[in-house]
This record gives sequence, C-alpha cells and structure tokens, in this order.
Amino acid sequence: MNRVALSVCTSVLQLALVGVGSLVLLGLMAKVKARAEGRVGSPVVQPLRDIRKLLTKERLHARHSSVVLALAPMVITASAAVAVGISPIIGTHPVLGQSADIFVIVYLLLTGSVASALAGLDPATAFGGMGASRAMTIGALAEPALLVAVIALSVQAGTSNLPGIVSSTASHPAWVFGPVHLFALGALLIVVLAETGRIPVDNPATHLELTMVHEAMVLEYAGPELALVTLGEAMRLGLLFSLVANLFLPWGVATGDSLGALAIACAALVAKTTTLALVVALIEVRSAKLRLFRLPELLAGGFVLSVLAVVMGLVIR
Amino acid sequence: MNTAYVSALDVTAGLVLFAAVMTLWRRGVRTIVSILGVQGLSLSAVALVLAIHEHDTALLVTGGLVLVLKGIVIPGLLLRASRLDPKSRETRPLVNVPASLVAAAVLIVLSYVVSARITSLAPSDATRLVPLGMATILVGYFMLVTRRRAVSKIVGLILVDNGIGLVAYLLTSGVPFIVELGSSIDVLLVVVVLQFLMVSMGRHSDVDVLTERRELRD
Amino acid sequence: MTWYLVALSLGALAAIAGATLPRRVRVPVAAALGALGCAVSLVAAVGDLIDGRTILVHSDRLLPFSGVSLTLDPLAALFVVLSSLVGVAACLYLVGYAHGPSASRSAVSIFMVFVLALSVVPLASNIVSFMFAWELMALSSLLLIVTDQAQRPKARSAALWYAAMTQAGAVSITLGLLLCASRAPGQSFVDIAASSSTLSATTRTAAFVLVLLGFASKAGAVPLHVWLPKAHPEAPSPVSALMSSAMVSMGVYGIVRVGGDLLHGGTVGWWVAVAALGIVSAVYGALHATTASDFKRLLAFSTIDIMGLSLIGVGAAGVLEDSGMHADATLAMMAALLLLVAHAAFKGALFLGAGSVERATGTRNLDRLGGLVHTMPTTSVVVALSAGAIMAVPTLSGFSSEWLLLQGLLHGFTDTSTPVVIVMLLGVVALALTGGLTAVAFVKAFGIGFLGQPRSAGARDSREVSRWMGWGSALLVLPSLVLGLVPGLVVSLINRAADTGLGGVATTPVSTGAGLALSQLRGAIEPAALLGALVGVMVVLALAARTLGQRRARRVDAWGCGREEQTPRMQYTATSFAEPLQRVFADVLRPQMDVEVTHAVESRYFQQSLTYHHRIADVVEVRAYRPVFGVVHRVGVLARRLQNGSIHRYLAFGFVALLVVVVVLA
Amino acid sequence: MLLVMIVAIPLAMTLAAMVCPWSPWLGRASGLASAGVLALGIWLSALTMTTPRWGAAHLMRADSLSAFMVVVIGSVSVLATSFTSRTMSQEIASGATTARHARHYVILMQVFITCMLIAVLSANLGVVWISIEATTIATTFLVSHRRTSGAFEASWKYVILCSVGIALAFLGTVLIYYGELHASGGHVASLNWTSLMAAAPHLDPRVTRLGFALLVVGYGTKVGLVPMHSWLPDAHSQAPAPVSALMSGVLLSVAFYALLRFRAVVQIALGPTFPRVALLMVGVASLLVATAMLIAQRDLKRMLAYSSIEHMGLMAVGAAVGSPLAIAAVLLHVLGHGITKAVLFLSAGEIYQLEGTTEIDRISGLLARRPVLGGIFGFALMSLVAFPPFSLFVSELSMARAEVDAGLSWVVAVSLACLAVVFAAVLRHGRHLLMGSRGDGESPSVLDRSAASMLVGALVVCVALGVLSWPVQSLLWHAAHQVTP
Repeated sequence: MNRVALSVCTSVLQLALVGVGSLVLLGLMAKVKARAEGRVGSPVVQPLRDIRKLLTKERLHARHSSVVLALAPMVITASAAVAVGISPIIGTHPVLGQSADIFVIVYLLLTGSVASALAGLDPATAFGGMGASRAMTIGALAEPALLVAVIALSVQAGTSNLPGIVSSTASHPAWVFGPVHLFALGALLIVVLAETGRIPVDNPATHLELTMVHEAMVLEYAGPELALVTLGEAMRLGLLFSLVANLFLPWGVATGDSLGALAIACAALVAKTTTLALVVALIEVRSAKLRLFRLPELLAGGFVLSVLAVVMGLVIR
Repeated sequence: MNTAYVSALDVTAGLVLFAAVMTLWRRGVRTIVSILGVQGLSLSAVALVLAIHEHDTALLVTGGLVLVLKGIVIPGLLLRASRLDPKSRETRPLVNVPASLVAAAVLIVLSYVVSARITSLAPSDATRLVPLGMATILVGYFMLVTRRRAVSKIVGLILVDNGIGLVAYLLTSGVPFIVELGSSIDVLLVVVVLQFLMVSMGRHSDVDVLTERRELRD
Repeated sequence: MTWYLVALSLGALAAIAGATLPRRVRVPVAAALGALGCAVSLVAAVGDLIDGRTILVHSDRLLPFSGVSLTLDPLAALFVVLSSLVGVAACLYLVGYAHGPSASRSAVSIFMVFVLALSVVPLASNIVSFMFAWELMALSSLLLIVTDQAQRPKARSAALWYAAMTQAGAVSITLGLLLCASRAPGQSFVDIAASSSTLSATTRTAAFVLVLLGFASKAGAVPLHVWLPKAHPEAPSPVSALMSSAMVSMGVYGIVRVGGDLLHGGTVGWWVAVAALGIVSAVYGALHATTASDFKRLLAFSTIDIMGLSLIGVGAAGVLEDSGMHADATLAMMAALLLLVAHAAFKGALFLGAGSVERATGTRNLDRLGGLVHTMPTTSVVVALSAGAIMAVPTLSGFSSEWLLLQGLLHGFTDTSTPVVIVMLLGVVALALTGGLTAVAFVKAFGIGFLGQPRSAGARDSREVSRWMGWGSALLVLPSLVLGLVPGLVVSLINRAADTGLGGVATTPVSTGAGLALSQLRGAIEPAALLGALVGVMVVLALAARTLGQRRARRVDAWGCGREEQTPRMQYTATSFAEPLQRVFADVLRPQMDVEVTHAVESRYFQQSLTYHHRIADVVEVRAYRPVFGVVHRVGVLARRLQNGSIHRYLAFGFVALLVVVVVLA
Repeated sequence: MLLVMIVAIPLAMTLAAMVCPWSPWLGRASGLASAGVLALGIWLSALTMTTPRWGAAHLMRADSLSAFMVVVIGSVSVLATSFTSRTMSQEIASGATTARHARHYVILMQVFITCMLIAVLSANLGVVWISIEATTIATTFLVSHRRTSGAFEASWKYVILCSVGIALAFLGTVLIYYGELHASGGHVASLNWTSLMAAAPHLDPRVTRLGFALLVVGYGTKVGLVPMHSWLPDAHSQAPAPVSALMSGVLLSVAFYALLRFRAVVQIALGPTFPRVALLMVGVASLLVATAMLIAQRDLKRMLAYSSIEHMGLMAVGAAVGSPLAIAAVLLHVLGHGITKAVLFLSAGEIYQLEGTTEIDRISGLLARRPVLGGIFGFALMSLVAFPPFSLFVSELSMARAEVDAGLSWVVAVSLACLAVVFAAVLRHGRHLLMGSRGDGESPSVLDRSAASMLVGALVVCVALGVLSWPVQSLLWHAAHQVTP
C-alpha cells in the first residue's frame, strides 16, 4: 500500500479513534467511579450523548467577551486534533510523523491550555479568572515534569521524535522494565492526572465554583462551543493516555506498511488505554482531592521523578 | 686661609641650624622672629664665605641679597605682622617644647644619616656640612607642622626655605643666578602675601585663631 | 562595506537632523533618516550573510592613537541584522510616540545615536572602537532613560542603577579585553585572535572572567541583572524596545566574540560558568516575570529569562565544542543565536505594544488595565502574536528556536564527560521550568491586560494609538511569523554566524528547507505544515459549527453565581492571577505583603476598608547589592574625616611624606 | 620672537588693566588676549612640530611639548577669561565686589596666565620652578577674591601648603643640579633642559633618586597629588569660577609638565623603574583618596576639585608608564580634562550665582528648571566620567592600553575600579543636582546665548578631540617623544 495513503489512513483512524474513544473513556471512568462508590452511574456513552445534545443548543456569549471566547474552543480542539493526528498512536508513520517531536506535542498541548485560560479570562468574571489562574499554575508546574520525563525517554532513544522513541523502545524491550521507564512512567502518570484535571488535582464532577479549576474556566461556554471544548479536552486526555501507553508499552503499534497491523494496533490501543483509564479511575476513587496549595508538592514529586529518570538514564548507560 | 674658611663655614652653617632649633625652644613669637633674622644673617654669611672662597661674584651678590631679604626685610615684615598681637606666644604648640627638642634631635641625627650619600658624591669642606642644611629643612618643617600661630607658620616656612638655601650653597655654590634671584623674590612675595592674608583675616576674626580655622572641610 | 558606511552616515545625519531641525519636522525627518539607515544596513547585512564574506575597514583618521576598525563577518552581520531590524521598527514607532520631552532636540538626536551605536557595536573590531561604540550605546541609552525624568521620579534611580552597573561592566570588559591583547602586537581583534594562544592559561581565564562579568551584566544575567528590571521599564518605550531586544543581545554577542572567536574557546570551565549564569537567569527571570504586575517590568524579567536561555545555548555550545562535538556545538550555538533574533523581534514588538498601551491608558499596571482588545485591536493582535511567540506556541518564532536549543542540549547527552552532561541536564530542566512559567506570565499579561472589562478609567477611555506606532510594532511581528513558519529559510545564515562564533570550522547540522531538520540525527519540525493542519482543522470545525448551530451567538450576562451585576472589580487581577505561583515560590521570591483593615466605628465586626499591599523586592538586590553599597558609603563617610580642615594635619601629611622619602631613599 | 610674543600678550593685557579703569570691555579684551595666545600657540605647534625653537637669548625654548602646553593654556584661558566680564559684572551688580577689585582680578588673571606661559616656554628648569611658584602668589589673591572668611582661609592654606611643597621641589631641583654639575665635570651646568638631557646618562643615581622623589612630592603639591593635595578642594571651592577653571584646568597640568620633563631626565639616568614606582605610588594614592572623598561629597565645587585630584592621579599613573603612547594619552588627557573641568567650573559658577549655594543637597532639578545650564553641566559630567565621544574616553583607554603593554595590569585594575566607583559617585551627585521636577509656577530660566555657546563650543571641541585623529594626534606624538627618551 502507498505510504502516503497509509499515513493519511493512520492519522484519520487515530483522530476517529481518539475523538470517539476518549469520550467513551470519560464515560467509562465515570462508570467505574460510580460503581466503586456503589452507584449505578450513567451509561458509558453518556459523554457522547451530552455532546450531541449540546450541539443542538443555542450559542451564548458573555456580554464583555471578545473574539477570544469564540476562537478558543476551536484552538483547543484543533491543537488536540493535530497532536492526535501526528502522534504515533496506532502507527509510527502518521501524517507529519517526522515532525511529531515531543516538543511539538507538549507545546501543542500548551497552546490548548493557553487558549482555555484566555477564554476563562475573557468574559470578565471572577470564576473564569480564578480557574485560569489555577489551571495555568498547575500547568506551569506540570509542564517541566512532562517535558523532562519525555526527554528521559528521548535521551535513551537518541531522538526526540515520538515515532522514533516508540519504535526504538519497541526494539529494545529491556528498556521497558528499566529504571528510566519506571521513573518516567511515575512522573507521566502524575502529569496526566494534572493535565486532564482528574482527582487528586481537580475534580471534573464538581459543581462548587470555589473548588473548580477547569470547570471554572469553561463556565461561560454553552451549546456547540461547550461541546467543542469538551471534545477538545477529551481528546487531550485520549492523547495523553495513548502516548503514555505507547511510550511504555510500545507493542502493538503498527510499524509496518500494512492495514492489518493498523487494525491490530487499534485493538491494542483500546486495550491499553482502557486499562490505563481503569487505573486512573481507581486512583480517583481511592484518593481525595488535594488542597490547591498542596498540589505543588505532588507536581514537584513528579518533576523529581522525571529528573531522576534522566539521571538514571545517564547512570546506567 | 683654608682653615679660616673652613671654620667660618662651620660656624655660620652651624648657626643656621642652631637658630632653627632655637625657634622650637622659644615661645614668644617676636623672639622667634628675631631668631629667624639671625638665621637669615648666618645664611647670608655662609653664602658670602663661600663666595669669597670661590671668587664667585654671582654668589657674592646672592649673599648680599639674602642678607637684605632674609636678614632684614622678611624678619622686619614679620615683626610688623606680629605687632598685630604683641603678647602672642606659642602657648600650646601641638607638640610641647621638650618633646619638640627631642624630635629636633632625632631629625638632626636622621639628616646626618641621610645626607651621607649626597655628600659622598663630591666630598669637600662645604658638602660635608649638608647635614646641617637638611636638618634645618626638617626642623623647619617640624616647626611648620607643630606650631599654631600664624607667624610661627610663616617662620617655619622660611626655615625650610633657608635650609634649602643652605643646602644649595653648600652643594653647588648656589643655583644659577637668575634662579636664585627669582626664588628670592618669590619668597619675599610669599611672605608679603601671607602677611596680607593675616591682616585681612585679622579683620574678620581674631588672628590667634587664624590657623585653627576649619570652616572648609569635608 | 560601502552600504554600511551609507547606513552609518544616514544614522549620523538623523542624529544631526534631530539636533538641528525645528520641532515640527524634527521627529519625522530624523526618524525617516534613521529608519532608512537601518533598512540599508539590514539589507546589506542580510546580503553579506548570504554571501558569507568578511570585510575589513580601517581608518586612522578617527579615534586618536588607535584608529577605527570595522569588520563585517557573519557573526557581526547577524547582530547588525538584529539591531537594524529593531531599529527600523523603533524609528517608525517614534514618529507616533515622540511628544513632549521625548521629542526634544536632545532626545531625538540621542535616540538616533543609540540606534547608530547599536549597529556599530558588532562591527567594531579593535578594542578602542569597540569600547567606543559600547560606551556610546550605554551613554545614549542612559540619557534616553532620563528624558522624561521630571515626570517620573522612578526613572532617576533606575538610571543611576543602570549607569553604575553598566559602567562597572564596561570597566570589567575593558580590563578583560586589554588582558586579551597583552601579548598582541596591536589592539585589533585580528591581532588578539592571532596571539591569544600565547597567553598563559591564567591570563586567559582572568580575561574571560572579566569580559564575561561585563557582558553578562549587559545581557541581564542573574546576579548581574539588577539594573535591568529597573531601567527597561522606565525608559521611553521605543528605547525600552531597543534596549531589551538589541542591546541585551550585544552582551551575548560579546561573550561569543571574545570567548569563542578571540580566545578560541578556552577551557570547559568557562562555558560551564556561562551556562550556569544562563540557567540561573532563565529560572529567576521567568519566576519574577510571572509575579510582576507592571507590564514593562514583566517584559524586562522575561528578557532576563530569554537571555538566560540563550546563554545556556552559548554555554552548551562551548562545552560541547570543548569535548569535540563540533556539530552539536554548532547546533546549540545556532539555537542561541536564533533565539536572540527571535527574541529581538517579539520582545521589541511587546515593548512597543506596552508603550502603546501606556500611551493610550496612562498606566502600565496590569491591575488597572483590561478590555483593550475592544479598544485597541491592532495593538492587541501585535501583543497576542508576540506573546504567542515568546510562549513558544508552535508555528511562531520562539518555538522553532527553543526546539533547536532543546535538540542541541539533547544531543549533548551522548557525551560522557560529567560537565557536559550536567550542563545539558540542568539546561533542559531550566528550559522545561521556564516554558510553563513564561506561559503563565504572558497569559496573565494578555488575559488580564487586554481581555475582560477595563479596570480603570484610563483603560475604559483608551483609543487605538497612531498609525505609526501600530505599524512600527506590527513590523516586528513579521519576523516572528517568518522565523516561526519557515525557519529553514534563515537557518543557513545563522549557521554561518555560529561557525564564526565557534572558531570558523563550517558544519551544517541543520539541513535547509522550509522547516528544520537535523542532518545527522533524527529530528525535524515542519511548522508551516503544522499551521496548515491547525488551520485546516479549525476551518472544518468552523464549518461544522456553522451548519449545526445558529450563526450568531446571543449576548448574555455572564454567570454571576446569583449576583445580577458583574462589575470590573470582580475580575481577577494580575496580582491575584499570579498569587498561587507566588505562594508556591515564596521562598525564592520573598514577597512582602500586608493587609490594612479599617474597622467600622460602630462595630469591629464590620470593616470599613481593606487595603492589601504587596511587593516583591529583588532578593539579589537586597541581599547582595545593598550591603556592598552600604560598605562603600561608609568608606566614603569615614574618608571625609581625613580632610578635617586643619592645616596642621595637611602639613603633617607632607612632613610624613618628606620623612619617608629621605629615609627610604637616602 | 614668537615665544616672547606669546608671553607678551597677557603681559600687555596686564599693563593695560593697570592703567585702565574697570569696565566690561576690559574683561572682553582679556578674553581676546587669551584667544591671541591660543592662536599663537597653535601656530607655534605647527612650527615646532619637527624642530624646537629658541627665543629671548636662549632663555626660552619651545618644543612641541611646550607648544602643546601653550595650546592647553590658551584654550582653557579663552574659556575662563571670556567669563571674566560676565562674572565680574554679576558680582559688582550683587555688591559682592567693587570695580577696583574687578580690575585687580583682571590684572591677576593675566599675571597668572603669564606665569604659566613662562613656565612652559622657559628653557631653564629653575625658571620653570620660579614661575610655578609665582602662580601661587598670583592665584592667592584670586582665591581670596571674594573676601569672605572662607576665601581667606582657603588662600591661607593654599599659600602655606603650596609654598612648602614647592620648596621641596626646589630642593629636588638643587639636588638634580648638583648631580648635573658633577656629571658635566663642573662646567656648563645651567639647569637648562637641553644640557640636563645631555648630562642625564652620567647623573649620580642616588642623588637623582632623592632629587626626583622630592620633585614628585614638591611639584605633586601643585599638581594636587596625594599627600600634598589638601589645599586643592579648599582653594577650588572658594575661588571665583573662572579662577577655579583655570587652576584646575591648567595650573595643575603646568606643574605636571615640569614633572614630565624631570621624569625624562630621570628615566635616562636611572632607567624606567624608579620614576615609574615613584609616580605610581603618588598616582595610585591620589586615585584612591580622591575616590574615597568623592563617595560622600556634599559640595559641588569640592566634588569637582576631588575629581581633579583623581584625574591628576590617572595622569601620574599614565606618566609612570612612560611609553610614547602613555605620554601622548596623558597629554590628550591634559587637554580634554582642562576643557571639561573649565566647563564644569564655569557652569558651577553659574549655578552658584543662581542658586546661591554649592551644596549638593540644596540644589535639584536643574535640568527641568534651567534646561540649558543643566544640560551643559550634565554633558560635561558625562565627559568628565569619560564617556565617548568625549576625548577623555580615548585618552583614558589609551593610558590603560599603555599600562597593560608595560605589564602593569594590576594598576589598570585598580584605576579602573576607582573610576567605576567615581563614576557611580559623581553620577549620584549629578542625579541629585540635575534631576527632579520644576516647582509650581517656576518657569525655566535660560542661560544667555553667548555664555551657552561658549560652553557648548568647548564641549564640541572635546568631542572633536575624542573622535578625530587629525590634527592633534601628530602633535601629541611629537610632544610625547620629547619626554620619552
């Protein structure tokens, strides 16, 4: 099969899979949490239904908002979508895969965060500012951990190109159980919790404005734009889950040129991310939300873990 | 002839230094000025002795000049100036008289030590007396530093100048005449200026505190 | 070189025009001449960079005893490009900006001298010419800071700090350069470069340390940065733009020129020191930038941050070069230089934008701004794009340069020597730390300053500034876009400059194209394609949204948690925005806060008013500089006792001297 | 004849002032006389570029160094004397002085200038001494011109300290003469510069050493070098501005000129080390003391005076090196410093006239209140702290270069460190004086055009000297070669 077509195919599959799958993962985690708490919980596909419902609603903009409020959802979703499209989620040759650098992905995600923070500040409300401030603080503390953790992996692989890291990890299975990967995994898990706004960093289900972080930022969104924001955020979560999964368990990712491998990769991805989602849900169930000012301790822990990963990489080589 | 020359030189030069030490010893300002006059005369005597011995007319004229200037004119001017305050005495010098005399002794010994090298370049009857000149300079400077009265300060200045003159005569039989002439006039003018300043400042305040004024400071 | 001479003459002409022409035409004519001069040198320098040639000019008719020497090599050309670029924009901006004291004869003239000096510094190639241009640059910027001192008391002390530190730096540089030249037959850079290997190791290190101190202070490296956050905000905005983009870069230029070119690299310790300065500066600058609520102060601290990153690149390049990894060294050096060029553009635009804001609203305190996106659209777009560039949003210039820096650092890890690895490790950590903090700072700057509702009357009544100011600042957005989208087009030019800075061995670690691709290693970015993808997705989404929802959004009141009315005072301010981070880093920032509560007369349970004061002093200033000043001042006060006015004492000085002379010599 | 003419101009002016009553025209005429001196000095420089000239029956001699010094004296005295009529008219108007004293002032200024000219044009180093001593006498009355108690105190200290200092220089001269006498075998010893240079290789080292040390201390008094510098701040702060300008700008340098001459002799006799050590000691000490005194200075004119000490220290350090580059740089420094300091003192005089005080704490906001005067003062301060494009920058940097070439890096380090502290201190004081806002209802006052253009012109000359090599550079090289064997 033509490489270009395969690349396009890979990217489109990734987008579709992550676009829908991440919403399902959200539903799944909610379900697991509900079950663990002894509730029935809403169906796993509830987020998809919510999106559909939101799309039919009216667009509302706050009185003092500007074009930023309208643009932000698109930027959030587009940045997440592009990151998903070029990352090695089911195959190592997506569109623009050669420039799927970790730096690109991290900063695409950062662009999304910046857009949502600005959207929080735009409507001139107290909650929006509060959410933006908190989200940016958490982001600023999580980003170093994220970057350094991925750098630990890329030092080991000798490249910062994500497909490159994934394929070289796949060809060196011993790495997976090495200290570099373990420390980096720890750091990345913390980062994922922070970046996706899960307990103990943020409670996605809260309805108390003063404890909100992410929800406070998007308080002013309604209708299709809220749907877009939700979709974008879900895709970020999906992206991060699948990246963590693929960086640490690279098997199943299609490195070859066949559609069959892609199919297998889809299945592997679903399995890996579902497992990860279950783990995250269990963490959420088991822990309470941290006070905002205790968060730095957690994130600093993540950062130290990631630095440790780099140092370990230097020590054991 | 030669021994007479030598002893004349010795006596006159010794007198110059002796006068310098005397200024430290005595307290009365008018007395000090008189001693300065004596020193001026002795200095001119040194020059004259040297001039006669070396048949140096220029030096002879210089000696005459010094006689008039440092023996008569300058002490006269200073006496007039000290008349502003007839009772003025060095009551409380910065270093008291006994200590000053001890210091003078030390300075004299010091100048003997330090002059050895200068003398050794061209040992002669005249140059061996250079220590006396150096001592006069140092004692004069010491006087300048430690005495409080305005007139005493001027006397100290002239002492230094006389000492330098003595060194010059002894070492080189005087500097070229034009230089000698110029420097003598300069010294005279300095004294005139200082006297003028004393008088002018006296109008503004007590002469006594003239040198104690510390209006200009950091 | 002819074109440079034309450009320099145009600059001189601009200065003369500024000093002589009547008020009405002074600013436009001088600015036009200045901008033209900068444009000429910009084009000429780009041309020479493309050709990669080296030109020398020497004349004995200027500068007694030494003559003036100008040399144009790729490294110099790059910095000429940098300063001329900002120069053009600043000159255009000046046309709209100058009024009152900043349009006076001296101010306009000195401004032109400053622009001129900035483009001569990289060209100067003997000690006297270099220091002449360097000091002229310092003097003119110093005078410009105080142009409107009568209205700004803060400018006075800022100018003093700046003057003292820049002069201390200049003294240090002078001494260092003279030491470099102590074995040279002359004092031209060529002579120094030819003879520097005969210097003893100690002399070389001493020279480098001295030079480093001076240049690092100009580049705002912590702990020599104290002047920068004071002086840059207080200068008139076009001057701040020039200072914060072009002038600070000259500090890095000096380090590269002397360390890499004249002294041929030296030992690994030098570059570890450079990198260490960079690491500390980057983190410290970024931290302070997040908490500053004065827009220009925030920008100034972010300058310290970016200069730190650039120094990390330079230090890494030196370290790598020392351990023989020439290609990686070139990569790191290229990253540092690209970052400088990118920084010059976006920081210039940001300072000009901040100037427009200050002009329009009368304040630069973010806590009193807001809603400017409605009243000042052009400025908002300029600031937003430049802020995006500084936050390293992909497809803008900060991103491509930071990516290159990361690549340089990353590949240094393959080396096994400890200093190399430590520098790389800490460099990466600093890069990672500052990335997030910078994002906070600029989300705050744009989000609080430009979005939301106006927080003061000045912000409410603001109008878009004059077209000249808009164009001037908008001009500097262009490089951010070019360097961000098609960095491959300029990277070969930067490569030449980096080669010169590393001793002249040519390597091409980055292959040219639209994007960046490492030629020896696996790593590439294609920002243009990325932008295409982003825009594509957004268009699809927009079309989808159009077909699904209503075309126009309905305007409604924001959610007020039950309250009917939303007042501007309810918004988060810049101070409150940064408060969580400030709390996290309280040990480093040491904020001083106090709350004054006035109770109601009727009952202590009710408060009449509540005032919150909050100040973050520069720890380095308080802990390191103030005590030294105190000591110096005490010396001065003690010394005054020496001259107590007593003639006896003065005479005694002489007497002692006389005794010493006769005792020692006889 | 030319040499005699140069001296005759101020002398004629003196005589004219003695017979004419005071009028502002007298002041203007003295300005013209100085301009004449300057013009002749420039002509003399062109003539003596290659060969020295003799005059007045071999009593006078001018080589390019003397010619350069004439130019320095001419340029600073043009500035100083052209402010004469202005200063005196102001003082007469305010009742601070009388027409008689104004006339005395003109006379003494001319005598002062004459003495300095004789000092630099004389062939005989003894005559140099006499004329430098004579400047003391002339300037005493100028220092005490204001007839306040402070002025008398200052001139009292000035005369006593300078006389005793210069007496030591005389002792030094005598000792050198003694050496010369012996070196030349007892004949043709005249203290003439040429014969002294001829005898220099045979001078007795010990006597020369002592003699030079005394000369350094002695002339150092007049130069304002530590330890005999103490008269300088007092005299400079009390004298009328043009006198301070002339004293600080050239008198110090004329004394320094004598040291330069002797240094050349001593360098031949003893080799470079001894004069270098001697000059370095006083130079560095002066730098350190001046720096310390500038830090917490409270008086504007005293600040300028200490800055003169600092610059003289720098020059002494430069002269210590003794290479042609160092001496040439020192000479450029002499000129640049002279003009700059003159501008500063003259504008300080204007400030004193307007503000009635020279206390730094009591003056502020000059830039806003008196923009032209404040601007001139500010730029002159920039020149003083050696910013380019002013000439002090080039001369200081060239001195530093020469010092490093001579292996004196530590000296450069010390002096540059001092310069940095001085810079900060001077600018701190300058900030207090210049900056600040105008009071309510106060309108900016403007310096009158002729005075302003004079001062601006002087600053432009400083810039030209610092930027253009031609025509001064070759003169400086020739002059430097006169005293660098």
